[in-house]
Amino acid sequence: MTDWISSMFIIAGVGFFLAGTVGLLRFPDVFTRLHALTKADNTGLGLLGVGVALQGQSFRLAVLIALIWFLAVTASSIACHLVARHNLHSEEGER
Amino acid sequence: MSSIPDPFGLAAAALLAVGFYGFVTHRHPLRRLLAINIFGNGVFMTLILVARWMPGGPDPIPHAMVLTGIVIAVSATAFGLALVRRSMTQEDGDRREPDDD
Amino acid sequence: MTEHLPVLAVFLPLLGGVLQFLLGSRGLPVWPLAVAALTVGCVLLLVGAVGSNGSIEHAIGGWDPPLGIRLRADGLAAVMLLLTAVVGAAVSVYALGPHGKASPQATHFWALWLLLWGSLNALFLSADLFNIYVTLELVTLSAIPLVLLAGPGKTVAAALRYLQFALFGSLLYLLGVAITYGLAGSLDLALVGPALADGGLAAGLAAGCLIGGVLVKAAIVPCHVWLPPAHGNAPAAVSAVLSALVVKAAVYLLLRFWTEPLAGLSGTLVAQLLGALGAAAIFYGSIQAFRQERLKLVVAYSTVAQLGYMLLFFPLAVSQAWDGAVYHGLAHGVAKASLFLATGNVIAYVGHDRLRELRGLDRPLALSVFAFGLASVSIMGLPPSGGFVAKWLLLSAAVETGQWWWAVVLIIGGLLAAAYIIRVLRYAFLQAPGPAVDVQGPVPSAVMAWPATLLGLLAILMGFTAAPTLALLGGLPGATS
Amino acid sequence: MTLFDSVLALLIAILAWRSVTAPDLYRGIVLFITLGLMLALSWARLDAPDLALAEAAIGAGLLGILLLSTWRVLQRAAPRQGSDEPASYAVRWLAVVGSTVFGGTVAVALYGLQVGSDRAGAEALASLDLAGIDQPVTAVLLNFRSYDTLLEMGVLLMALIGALLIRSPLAYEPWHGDTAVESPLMSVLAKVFTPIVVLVGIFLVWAGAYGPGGAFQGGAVLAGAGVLLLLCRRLYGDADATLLLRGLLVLGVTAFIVIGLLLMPWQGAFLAYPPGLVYVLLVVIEFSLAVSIALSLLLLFTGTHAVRAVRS
Amino acid sequence: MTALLTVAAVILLKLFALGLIRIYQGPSESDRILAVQLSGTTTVGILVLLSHVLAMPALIYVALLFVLFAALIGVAFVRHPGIGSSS
Repeated sequence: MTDWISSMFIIAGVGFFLAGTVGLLRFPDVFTRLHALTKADNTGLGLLGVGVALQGQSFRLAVLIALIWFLAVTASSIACHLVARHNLHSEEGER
Repeated sequence: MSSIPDPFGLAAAALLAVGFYGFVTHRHPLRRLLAINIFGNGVFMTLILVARWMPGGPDPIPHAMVLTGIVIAVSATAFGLALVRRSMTQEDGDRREPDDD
Repeated sequence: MTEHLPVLAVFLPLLGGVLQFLLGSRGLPVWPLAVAALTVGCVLLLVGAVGSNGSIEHAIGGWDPPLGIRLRADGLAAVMLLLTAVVGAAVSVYALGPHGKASPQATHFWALWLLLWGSLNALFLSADLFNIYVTLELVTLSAIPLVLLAGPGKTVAAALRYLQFALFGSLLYLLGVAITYGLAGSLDLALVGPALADGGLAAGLAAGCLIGGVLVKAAIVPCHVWLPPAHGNAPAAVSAVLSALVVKAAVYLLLRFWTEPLAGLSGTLVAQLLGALGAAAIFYGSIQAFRQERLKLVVAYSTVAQLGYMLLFFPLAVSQAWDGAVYHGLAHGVAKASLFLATGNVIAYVGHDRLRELRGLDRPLALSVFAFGLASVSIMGLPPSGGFVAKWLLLSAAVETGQWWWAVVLIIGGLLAAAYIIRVLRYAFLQAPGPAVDVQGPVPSAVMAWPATLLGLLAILMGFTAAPTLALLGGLPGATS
Repeated sequence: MTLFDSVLALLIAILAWRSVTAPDLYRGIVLFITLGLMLALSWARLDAPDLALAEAAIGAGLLGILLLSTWRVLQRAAPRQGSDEPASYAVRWLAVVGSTVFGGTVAVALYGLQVGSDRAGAEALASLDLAGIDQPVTAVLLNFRSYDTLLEMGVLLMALIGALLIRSPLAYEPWHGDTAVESPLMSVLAKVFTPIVVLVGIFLVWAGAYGPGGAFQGGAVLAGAGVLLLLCRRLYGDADATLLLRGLLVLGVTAFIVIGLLLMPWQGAFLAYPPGLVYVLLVVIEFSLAVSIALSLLLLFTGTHAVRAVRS
Repeated sequence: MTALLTVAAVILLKLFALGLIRIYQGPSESDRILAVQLSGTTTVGILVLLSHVLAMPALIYVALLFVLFAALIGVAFVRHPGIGSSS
């Protein structure tokens, strides 16, 4: 039962990663590509983490994975925000 | 006794070859430092492979050597980057003289 | 007590340098001089002990090889330690002139110089391939900042180039260490020999990487490009140390490896190749030295040339060649340190070192010019001097083994050295009237003039001290005679 | 896993190749950072989690950030200097041939390497209970081959002195176009991330005694916390160092040497620890090393003698 | 189960390889750094999977370090340091 649920989570997670990468490659400009990164990837990572935590069956592992996920979400949203601002400003500045 | 041929041996050789190529062909000091670091990673991978091929578990001695090597490589590179910053932002136009080779 | 001396020889200067960095300019110049004096004393005791009892070993941490690292003071290590102590003492006294006053610059000089001294001792005493890699990096990374002390603006390009070559060379060396460890399962110099002698491709590659990496560090043609700008622009005391000791350390490693871990390698072709590199270095360095317009660059290119002589050991490879190559290293170290210190005095006095404008220096700088002349005798290999003894030994080795072409190289090299030295003397010192002056400095004080002179005298005296020194060295390792 | 390994090895080769031959500097740096990610993965695959940690923290992390910052400086100082002149055609072809031969030789030699079981490493694993510490790599670093580690700290110190002598610090100051400074998220980053980074760093130092981790990985992560504060303008590089700061910089190497020298008369060898005290001494040494490594790496990053907190 | 995790890791690695196209093509500097962030997240995902497959709990810490340093790289990209006045 656990195996089954965990497999579903992992497959879904990989799916989100796939979507994120496709977005990164296919979306037309920086700002739309940002979405690929912040949304799809972090969702994918979260699902993957849940799947592995279910497999691992250890409290410590679950906490660590949760911490990683939290930090990844925070880090990528902040980083993307900063890059977006930077891009906006440098485009104004140069062109 | 024998080593298992695994793809990482080729990766190590590739890192070494590419690093060597970069060191020879680049003139820009920062890019040379990058090439040197890539070469170094090839050396480290060789060490790790040697460690892994020991029967009875990974050999800790090459691992310790790699750790020492990484710290040395990074501190030397950081020093080199400070030199690069200095040499490339110098106002008095410290032109590098053409090599005699 | 005796078995602790190698440790003290490394850690007295190393700890002294670290504490100098910690204390800043407090304690200058008493503290570094005291450390230098202690180090010299410790090295003399160690050399004395090696002379009377043979080699001394110290297993660090009490772990014997192959698990642990061994310090080993044998004959070769002892003579190199002695050279370092002699040149180090002279340079420490000389440095009281330019770096004696308390300042951030002086703090950095003394800290780095003591650290470099400890690193060199560590390198000469190490008997472990990987540990030698770490000590090589120590030597390089204390030498490059010393070059920068001349003022970053002038030397940054030279330092950058030096760093790139040094890093690449040591990584190549490390690759050799990695493969050697894979083959031998050990890093101790005495234990890896059999595995490297098996003649397979991996052993050949390991030996090639070890030799190649050290050649890059030793500034042997064609890897010499970093040496002249680095040695030619550093402060005088630093140039002396770099030319006399730092590049010598790399050549020392070549001799060490060839006679110990690589002794089983049947490498006549490699030996002739190394000899050819040496010959190329002699010719190229001498010709370049002849063409330079700056005194310091002449002396720096002379180092490129003189290092080549030590490589002539490899094709000759008999007892006399061993003695000759090592003694050449010692004699050149002393003479070259003297030359650089004397040159430093010239620059301190007239503010530049453009050869054609250095006229009539013999009157104001009599002592330094005298030192330059004495050291030049040894560089040219004229009797009676250390350089003469060394070249004589190499020459007789060439005759003994019937390889007359190396004798030709030796003789032409001597003539070329005479040519560039006499050119300097003619331009710089024997043409009246006085020199063109950029920035008139004071006449160098006694602490700056005498170290150069004493080293110059020693370079001559070494023509008479060959027997005890070579007895300490103890003959070609593995040779029956 | 063979498929995974093959893809990974192929990616490493491609990334290295692209990084070296990238047409501009920035692309080279970015690809180099990505190469670091892949290297850490491959080292995890090769049973070396310690080294994966080190690569993540030092190789890809700190070095990547330093490369990016240096690139920014160069870009600002010499904007036209986009790229370097490539080497001549002949040189490049010679280099291609030379490096192919070299790489091929290495590959053939590696695959022909006969690794025996009679090795120093086997002896190290067998004498672990004498070392006073269970984690093999830490035991080698701090006990069996502690001399290397001690000298390596010397290398770090000298690289730092060299960087200080050059006087080209990285100065993070506001100027036109530095849009990140006024972003409110910077303070979130400083407040949320810094404590976590510091905790992870201390944990890694501590973990070195029984699992992957140790003074180098932990020290590098602590240095990362300092870099984070610098980037968020909570810290700035300063010219004057206090005695305390210098003391912390040389703490690791000094503790090592002093402990070794003091115990030498009793133990008969340098850096030999008495069996009863070995664990305590190693923990003391490990933490002093970590402090010195963290500070040295941070100052190597800024290129200044000291860092100070920004008073707001 | 391990088989599934392994397959997932291989797929993620291939996605990483696809992301490299964006790093190489750009066109802007921001695009490239974003692609690096994405490959960082992918690597974290792979590490989480590997830690279970290889039974190496330490890889979780490697993943943690990558997350932390990915944030730092993002910030370093947008800051423009200068050479400070000589100290």
